[in-house]
Amino acid sequence: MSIASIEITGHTEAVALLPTAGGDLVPHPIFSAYVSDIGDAELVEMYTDLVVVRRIDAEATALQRQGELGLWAPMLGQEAAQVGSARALREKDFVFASYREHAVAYLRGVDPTMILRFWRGSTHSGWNPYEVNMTTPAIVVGSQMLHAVGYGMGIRRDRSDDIAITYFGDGATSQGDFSEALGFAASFAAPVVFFCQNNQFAISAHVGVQTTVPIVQRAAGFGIEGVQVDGNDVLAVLAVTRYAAERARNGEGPTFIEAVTYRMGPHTTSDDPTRYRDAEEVARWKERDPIDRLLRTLEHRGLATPQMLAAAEATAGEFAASVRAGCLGTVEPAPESIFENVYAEPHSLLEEERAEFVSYHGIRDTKAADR
Amino acid sequence: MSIASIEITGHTEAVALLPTAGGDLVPHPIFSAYVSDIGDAELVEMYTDLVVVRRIDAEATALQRQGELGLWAPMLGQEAAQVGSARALREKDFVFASYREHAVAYLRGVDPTMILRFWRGSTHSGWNPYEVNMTTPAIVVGSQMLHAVGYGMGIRRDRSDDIAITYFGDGATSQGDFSEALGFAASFAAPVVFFCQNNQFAISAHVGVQTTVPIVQRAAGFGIEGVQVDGNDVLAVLAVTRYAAERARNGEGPTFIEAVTYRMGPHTTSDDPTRYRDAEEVARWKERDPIDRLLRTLEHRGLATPQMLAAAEATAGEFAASVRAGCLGTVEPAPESIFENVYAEPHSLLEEERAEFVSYHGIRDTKAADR
Amino acid sequence: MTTLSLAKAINAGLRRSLGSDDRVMLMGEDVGALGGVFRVTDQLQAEFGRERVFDTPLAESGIIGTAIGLAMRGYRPVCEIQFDGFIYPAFDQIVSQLAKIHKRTDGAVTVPLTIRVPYGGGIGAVEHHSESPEAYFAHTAGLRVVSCSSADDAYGMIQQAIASDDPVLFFEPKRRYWDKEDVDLEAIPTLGLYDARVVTEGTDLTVVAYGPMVATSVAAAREAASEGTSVEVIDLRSLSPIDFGTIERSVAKTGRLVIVHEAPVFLGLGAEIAARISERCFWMLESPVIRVGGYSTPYPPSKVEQYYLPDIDRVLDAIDRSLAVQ
Amino acid sequence: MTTLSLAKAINAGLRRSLGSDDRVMLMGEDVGALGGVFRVTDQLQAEFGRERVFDTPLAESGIIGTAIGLAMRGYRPVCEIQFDGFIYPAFDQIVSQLAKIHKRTDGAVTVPLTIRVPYGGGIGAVEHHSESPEAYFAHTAGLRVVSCSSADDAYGMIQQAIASDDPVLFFEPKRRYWDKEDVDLEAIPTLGLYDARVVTEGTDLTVVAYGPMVATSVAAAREAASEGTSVEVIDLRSLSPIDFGTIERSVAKTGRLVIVHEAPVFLGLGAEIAARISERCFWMLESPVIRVGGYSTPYPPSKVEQYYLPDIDRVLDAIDRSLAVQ
Ligand SMILES: Cc1ncc(C[n+]2csc(CCOP(=O)(O)OP(=O)(O)O)c2C)c(N)n1
Ligand SMILES: Cc1ncc(C[n+]2csc(CCOP(=O)(O)OP(=O)(O)O)c2C)c(N)n1
Ligand SMILES: [Mg+2]
Ligand SMILES: [Mg+2]
Repeated sequence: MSIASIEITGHTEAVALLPTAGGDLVPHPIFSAYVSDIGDAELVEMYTDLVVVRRIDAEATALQRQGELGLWAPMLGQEAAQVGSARALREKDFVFASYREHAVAYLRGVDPTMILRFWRGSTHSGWNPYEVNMTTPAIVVGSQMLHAVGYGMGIRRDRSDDIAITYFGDGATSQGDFSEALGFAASFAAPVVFFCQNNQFAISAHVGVQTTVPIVQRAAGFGIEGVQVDGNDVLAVLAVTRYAAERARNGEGPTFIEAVTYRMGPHTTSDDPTRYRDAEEVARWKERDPIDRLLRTLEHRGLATPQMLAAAEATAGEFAASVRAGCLGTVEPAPESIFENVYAEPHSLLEEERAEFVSYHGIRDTKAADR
Repeated sequence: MSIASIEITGHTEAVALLPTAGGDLVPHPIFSAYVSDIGDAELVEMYTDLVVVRRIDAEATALQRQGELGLWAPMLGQEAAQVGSARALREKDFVFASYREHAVAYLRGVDPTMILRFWRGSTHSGWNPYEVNMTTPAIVVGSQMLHAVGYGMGIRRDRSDDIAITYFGDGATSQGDFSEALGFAASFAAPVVFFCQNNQFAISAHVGVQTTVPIVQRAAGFGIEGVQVDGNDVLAVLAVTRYAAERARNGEGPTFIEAVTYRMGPHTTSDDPTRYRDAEEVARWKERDPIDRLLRTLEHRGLATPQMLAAAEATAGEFAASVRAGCLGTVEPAPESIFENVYAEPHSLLEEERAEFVSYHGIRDTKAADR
Repeated sequence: MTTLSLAKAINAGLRRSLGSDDRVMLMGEDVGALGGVFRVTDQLQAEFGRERVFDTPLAESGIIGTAIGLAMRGYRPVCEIQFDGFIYPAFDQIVSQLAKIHKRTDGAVTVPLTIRVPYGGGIGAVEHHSESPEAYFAHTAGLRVVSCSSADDAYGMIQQAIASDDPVLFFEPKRRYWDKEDVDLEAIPTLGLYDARVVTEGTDLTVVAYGPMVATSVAAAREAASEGTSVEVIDLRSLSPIDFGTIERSVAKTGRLVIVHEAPVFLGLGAEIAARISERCFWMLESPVIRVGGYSTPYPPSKVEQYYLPDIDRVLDAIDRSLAVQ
Repeated sequence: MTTLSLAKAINAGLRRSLGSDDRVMLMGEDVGALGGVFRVTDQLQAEFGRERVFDTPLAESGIIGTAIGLAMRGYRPVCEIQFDGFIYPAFDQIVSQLAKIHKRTDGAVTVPLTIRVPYGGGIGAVEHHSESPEAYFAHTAGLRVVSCSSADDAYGMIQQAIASDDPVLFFEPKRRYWDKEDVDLEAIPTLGLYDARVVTEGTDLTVVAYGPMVATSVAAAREAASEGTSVEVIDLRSLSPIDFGTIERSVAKTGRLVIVHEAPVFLGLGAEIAARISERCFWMLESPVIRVGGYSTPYPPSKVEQYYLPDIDRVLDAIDRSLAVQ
């Protein structure tokens, strides 16, 4: 590019703290400081989180196969990106997620059973966003970031040190709403963390269809700081998210994080990845598995004791069992629920329709009886 | 910003070739080469263009004041950005403009009278886009860039060395469609020049409302080269646009140009800029007038002879007179024209409505008669 | 009583809402220093500060999307869409988010957001500045859609819309912005936001209109009266929900109905009203319901807009055609 | 004759259009290697290459906006919107650009663009995957809107839509994608793209339906027949323009009309049909036109969608109610 043009330079390599080969943590001039409080106990906790959420995810996939769920969007491979970032948040911070942040929901305190109810088709939500400060699934790709920015504008006006964080994928970065969200966030210096899980795919479209340069570069064009992190390194993700959250709390405005990871499973249970990606690529990423990655460090520190591993498995097993039980025990909504919560205030037409609906179904039932 | 983040660096100063103080052209390591063919004759031609389009603009404003036009969007102050860029284009290149590119239209060969017909309210267009390879006004801010990109995708598939250029303002860069256009252009390496006239305002909103960093930086985030140019320097704009066009023709894809200029007049004739900007700012920019800027160089070269100046004025006067005459002589569309060109093929409902319309107006006329 | 133009009455209503509820915010393009291109928000930024009345970047989806976030944080944003034709970039945020969030969250989240839209033609504007997109929103469950027709009513309606816990699309008939009327700034609205109102009583035929067409219909009724026909004019006011009760009562009396709006007739509000009244008043109707409105064409260049827009003559013609059926 | 599912019939129609006109292109999310989430474009990229069948970035406005540019360059793009609920981000490009460009340019520019939209419910999907947005587009002048209901018809209709010089919204009833029918791959369609079709003849009552509700209505007619009622079922096929002639001829015979669609009744297609038929057939109608459709609520969670969607029983109930009026 000519010197008269703008060039993107500087260190764009993904931040990493957990060793890939072996040994102990890789020091980082900036980000190590953000996890200096993370000792053995915390690493074990995070390991347990990873194991638990992976098991919940697997159980959900199994339940879908058995016809208990209409659909499921597996997060297999993305556990570290979600666990690391969610652990950087405070209770009062608000999460605006997409539809794949099962681990984030779990860490916000959502009963995993409730996560499944959405995918079962029993509700459009599953939980009360205000009880855990996290929205329910946003299915329209790109729709939730603007909400996070507006919420952040409100935080700012409240002179509060809460922050908003929004999760989305690589594909979502192509939506106009995403860019508008970056623009509004910059213009209003909103305390928002944009957390992009670049899992390399938007259903069948490789990230290369969305962008020809690293997604993290997008932020700078809006005057927003961007950080790229190894999304399979739970500790690095925690550090980088804490860094972004701190900036937001300090009134330094939005930060964009690109967590580089990989969608190990299908887009959803109705997808067939063999049509668009080859086994080798998947195999290569399997070697970068986020749980193994942390495990190696735990082993290096002698923390990977049979007891610890068994305990993690046990916890995971309990959650899996409760999720299954909860799912099978779902009480489906009543037919009339269709008419509930459409409006907060009375609505003449809706009340009419509801009345007709109720009387009609009364009628039909008797009819059905004498048929 | 931390080293782990992306930083925008490099030479972001606006390219300039015409001296601001006096003397001859300022050499530029890259861009001087793109205007090496521009001699005295061409400079005089460009001067004449600037004078002519400014006069047409002034005449239109006057006609609006006299009630001949419903509205007018003056380009006062932006003449160099438009003349310089339009002169870099070939006949077969296609222009996707907004609503303020009167000078571009003039240089594409549009009869200025036709430009005014749109603002008079006599038509939604004014000319046949294919006759001059330029679209008619795009009123929805941000809507035209995607069309340019799609057109460019078509050019590429045709293996043609045509290019598409799209004009828009600083405000338009906040629209999601603009970012989507950058994304598609990059993804499909479309031969498109994005020409942003940053005239500092979107009606009353200063560009600072849209972005906290120079607009030119936006492009890099999409992997698109960006060049900032002094929009009041007609020669620099010509050079930079030729550079971008050349890249597009060579298959190097899109280029983004930010022409830094100033909207000297109101947003439109119904706007009142005194409500949102102060006279000093306007005065400061008056000193950077694009016509005076070129005139100084012409004077330095001894080209600003009374004859030349008089000739330019004369040409401008002729155009002004013909525009006025053409405007006053407008034949307004027939009432039934409402039903024309809604569809390319017959449409049952429209034909019914048209029939009713015609008979109704027949009826009403007689009625009116015996009232 | 103060005599105010429609625009100034809405301005006064906004001022009152801003003054009475600290959570109310005005946002949009040019609503700040400029006071909006129609000056409807004139002086409000000066009075309430840049935090409560502010200009946004030029992006309608961004305006509505961030307003939704503000509402989730507890605010009551009032968004201005500068012109009818510029609401479409926000369509996804309005239809898939604003309208559905309350239902999606099983009632946990309410989105008390008001979207002000100057709409309709008749002001000699360029393309995209004269449209009537209300039917798109009235067809969207989860939204409420209202339109004011006069200064006094608008003053109360805008406050009621802002006070509503549901999202409300507030359509303002831009060509009536300059029409003056006596407004009681102290009055508390007696009529509900979703009630229609009989503005002219009559016995021979009912005309239902809203927004800019109310004045046109009232003028037509006056002219009809001078020719001995008694026309009842109903100002619909709420387009979703529609106060069918008031229309039915009137039709029960007149047996004839004409519906007038600027939007294209095909699938315009008149379609729903005609369909429902034809069903419910099947035995009362003495002649078919007649719809008067825009044609199935894009809004035409302003030099011919008078041929596109319903006017007094077209309303009178419809009245004549209806009465001709015996 | 080949037996094909509706999805495969559309695939075959697309193949034929691609094969017969080099300017035809397919674009959208996942239409390439994956062949679309419903496999409607299966194998087409392999057969016609990445330049003519290609994946786009994930941005619906970008898809339609660039397709418009391609059309201006002389191409005939066929865009796939992955699901009904994801067409709204493109609403501005569709309503303010696609629909208006021909008129805006006084006919100089034509935009022969087809937008394929899998729509409707009944497949147990999550939010935004079961909507029926057709009325928004039918209300928009400058667009044409059609919906197929069966494999054989769809095969011809998609080719006609692509061949049209006007923009066409092509709504595909996703829940019928797997329904098989004999398709004559050599046949040249006899029926125009904008003509309705009588699929079941009858004398007592007329049912008008389109897309997914045609099969439901035909089944209801069969059941009604077994109870001695002769129901005529009309497949509307074109939602804009609507072939009112065919409906009027049927109502002239039966005197009774029931309209069925999945979209909300309020301002749905049924409103326009009921309004117009009530006006034109005022003296022929023996009972009020009845509309059967979705409720004024967002599409519900799939576990209760069967209560939201019109089904055979609800159609039969409407038929009974209509016949009850003497
Ligand atoms: C506006 C919109 N268009 C299309 C879809 C269909 N769709 C669902 S997920 C998806 C891909 C999203 O990819 P990405 O943003 O990378 O998130 P990921 O699924 O990889 O987590 C698509 C195209 C949608 N949900 N919303
Ligand atoms: C989508 C849309 N929103 C709002 C408007 C109203 N409007 C017309 S021009 C304008 C400002 C545009 O500013 P900019 O893009 O900088 O172009 P400029 O007018 O300065 O040439 C606005 C807000 C519009 N035409 N389209
Ligand atoms: Mg992805
Ligand atoms: Mg500007």
